[in-house]
Amino acid sequence: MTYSSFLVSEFLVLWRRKQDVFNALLFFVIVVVLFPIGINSSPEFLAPAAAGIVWCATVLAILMAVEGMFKEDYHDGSLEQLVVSGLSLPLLILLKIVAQWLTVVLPLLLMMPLLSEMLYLPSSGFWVLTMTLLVGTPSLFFIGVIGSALTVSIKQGAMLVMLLILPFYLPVIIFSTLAVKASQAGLPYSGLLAMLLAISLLSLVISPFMTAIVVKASVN
Amino acid sequence: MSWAWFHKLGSPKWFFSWSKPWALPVFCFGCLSLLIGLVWGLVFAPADYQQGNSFRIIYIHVPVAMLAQSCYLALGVAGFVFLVWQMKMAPIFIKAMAPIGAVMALIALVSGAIWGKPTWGTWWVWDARLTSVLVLFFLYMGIIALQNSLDDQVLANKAAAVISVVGLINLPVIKYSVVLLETLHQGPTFTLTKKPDMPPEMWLPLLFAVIGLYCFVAGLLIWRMQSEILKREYRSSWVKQEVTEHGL
Amino acid sequence: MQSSASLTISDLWIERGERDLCKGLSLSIQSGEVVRILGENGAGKSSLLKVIAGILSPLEGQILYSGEDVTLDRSLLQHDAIYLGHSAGVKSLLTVAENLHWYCPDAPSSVLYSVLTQLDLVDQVDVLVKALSVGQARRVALARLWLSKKTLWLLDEPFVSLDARGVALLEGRIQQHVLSGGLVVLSTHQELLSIASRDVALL
Amino acid sequence: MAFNSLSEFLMMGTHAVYVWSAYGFSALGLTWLVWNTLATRRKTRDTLRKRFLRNRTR
Repeated sequence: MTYSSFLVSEFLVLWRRKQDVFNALLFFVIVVVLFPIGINSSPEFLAPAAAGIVWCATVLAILMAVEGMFKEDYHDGSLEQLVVSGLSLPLLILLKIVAQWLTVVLPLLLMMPLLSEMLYLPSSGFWVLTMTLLVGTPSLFFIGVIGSALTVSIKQGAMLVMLLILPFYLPVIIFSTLAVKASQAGLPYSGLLAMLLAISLLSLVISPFMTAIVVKASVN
Repeated sequence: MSWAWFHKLGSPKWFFSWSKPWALPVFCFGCLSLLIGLVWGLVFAPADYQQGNSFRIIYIHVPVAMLAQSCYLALGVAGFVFLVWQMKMAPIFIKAMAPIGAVMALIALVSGAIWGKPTWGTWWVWDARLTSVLVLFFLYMGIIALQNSLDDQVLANKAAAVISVVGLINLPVIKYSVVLLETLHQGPTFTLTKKPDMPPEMWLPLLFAVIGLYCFVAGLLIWRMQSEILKREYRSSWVKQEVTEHGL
Repeated sequence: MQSSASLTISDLWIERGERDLCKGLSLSIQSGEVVRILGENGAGKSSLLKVIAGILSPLEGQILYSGEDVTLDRSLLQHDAIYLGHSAGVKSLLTVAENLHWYCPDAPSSVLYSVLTQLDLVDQVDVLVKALSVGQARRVALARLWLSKKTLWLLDEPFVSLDARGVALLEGRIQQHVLSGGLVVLSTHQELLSIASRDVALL
Repeated sequence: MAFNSLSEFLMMGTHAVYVWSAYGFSALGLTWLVWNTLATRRKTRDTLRKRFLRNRTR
C-alpha cells in the first residue's frame, strides 16, 4: 500500500457511493428550505438570517457525511490494514479527510448561488459566505473525524457523534455568521475570516494525530 | 527534582492507600466551610444596594461555576497526562470527575438562570458566561455518554482522554467566540462577577464557600476514584484483602 | 526479500479485557520456517498475531525483528510484513483488480493476471467484490500473498471459507514462500499436509 | 445580621422565590452527588466482597 494508491481507492469508493453525497446535498437543501417555510419567508427576515441558515444546514450535512466515515473500513477490516501498513496513520487519515472534503464541500459550494437567491442574500454577502464556507468547513471535517473515530465501534453511534461534536462547531458557526453580518453592515470582516482559518489550521495540526490514537485503540 | 511522586501517583494501589485517610476529613472540612460561607452569606452579609437580596445567590452560583470550569481544566490535564505518559490513574480520574463536573455545570446554569430573572427580567440571556457554561455542560455529557457506551476499557480510556484534551484546546476558542457574539449583540452590560469594590463582609463568605466547595468536591472525588480503582483492580490481591478485611 | 530474517518474541504477556493471555510466551522464528499457533477458542491466537503486527500493544515482553527491537515502534516490521485478519480489508465497493491495486500498487498487470488465473478469479477482474461469494472474496484477500514481496506473513485462520482447491493452492504458496526464505506465522486448526511446520500451543 | 426577624429572612426582601429555589436546586444537586458517590462506593465493595467470598467457598 502506498499513499497514492490509498488516495485513489478512497476516491473510487466515494465515486461508487455518489448517491450518498447526492443525498447529503438534498438533505442540505431541505434543511435550508425548512427555515423560510417554518419561520418567515419575507426578505426582511431571510436576508440577515441567510448566513446562519446556510451554516446550520452545512454543519448538519457535514456531520451526516463524517459520522460514517470509518464505519465500512472498520467492518471490512481495511482500517486494520491501514494500522499495520507501516505508513503514517495520521497522514492516511489526513488524505481520507481531504478526499471526503472535496466530494462533499465542492458540490455544496456549487449550490450556493441558487440558495443565496432563495434566501435573498445580497451578492456582497454571498461572496463572504462562500469564503467562510471554504475556510471554515475544513475544521468541521477535522473535528468531526475525531468523533467519528471515537464511535466507530458503537452500533448506534450517530447521535453520540452529534452530542460529542456539535459543541465544538459553535465557534466556527459564530465566526462565520458574524463575518457575513459584518460585511452586510459594511464593517471589516477579514479578522473573522482569519479566525476561521486559524481554527482550521489548528485542527489540521491536532486532529489527524488524535484520530490516529483513537483508530489504533478502536481496531483491537 | 525527584519524579518519584509522579510515578507513585500513577499507581492505583499507592493512590488508594495514600488517599484512604484523606477523603473523610477533607469532605467534612469542605462541608463545614461551605456551610459557614452559605450561612454567613445568607444571614449576615448585607444586601446589595442594586439587586437587593437576590444577590445572595452569588454564594452558591459563583463557587459552583468556578468548580464547573476547574473540573474541566483538570479533565483536560488528566487526558493529556494519559496520552503522554499512559498513567493508569488518569482515566480513573476522568471517570470519577466527569459526573461531578456535569452536576456543577447544571447547578451553575440553573442558579444563574434563576438569578437572571430578578436581575435582567428574563430567565435566560445569551450572556457569554451562561452560554459557555451551557456548552461546558454539553461537553461533560458527551464525555459521560461516550464512556458509558464503550465497553472496551482500553478504548474507553483512550477515548475519554482524547475528547477531554480536544475539549480543553477548544474551550478558549469557544469562550472567545461567545464573548464576541455577545459584544456584537449588545447584550446586557451588567456583569455578574466584576463587582466594583465588594466590601469584605460580602466577599469573605464567598471565599469560605469557594474553598468549602473545592474541598467538598475533592472528598467526593477521592471516594469515587477509590470505587473505580477497586472496580478495575479487583484481580489483584491487595483489593481482595482490602475488601474482605475492612468493612465499608 | 531479505535473505535472513528472524522474529524473536520473549516473555510476552497480553492483557485482553479481564484475562491474561500468552503468559510469558517466548518464541523464535528463522527464515524458512512455518509456525502454527494452536490453542482453544479464546486462548489468544488472534491476539498474538495482532500484537506481532502492531495492532495490539502487549502488556509486557519484547519483540525483535531481524535483530532490531520493534517493541515500541512496529513500522520496521510492518514494512516487511503482511497481516491478514478475520476480515482482511477487502473493500466491497472496489472491483477485484482495484482491490489488489490498492494493496499492491507495484505489481505489474501481467503478474496480476497470472495470479488471478491461478486463483480462478480472472473472469471476475472487473466485478465489484460485493457481488462475489464469500470464498471468492477470501481469495481476493489471499491474492496479496502472491503479489506482495513481503517476508513475514501473519495469517489468522487463512484457510477459513476456502474449498479444497483453494486450500491446496494456499499450502503450495506458503511452501514456496518459506523455501525462498520467508517466515510464516499462522493460526489454524487445519493439519498442514505438505508443509513441515512447527507447532506452538497456547494455554 | 442583615435581617431583623426570621420571617424577614425567609422573605428575602421580595426575592424569596428566586433565592430559595436557587439554593434548593443546588442543595438537591449536591445531595444527589454525595448520595451517588456513597452508593457507588457501597455497591462496588458489596459486589466485590460477594465475589471473593463465593470464590473462597468454592
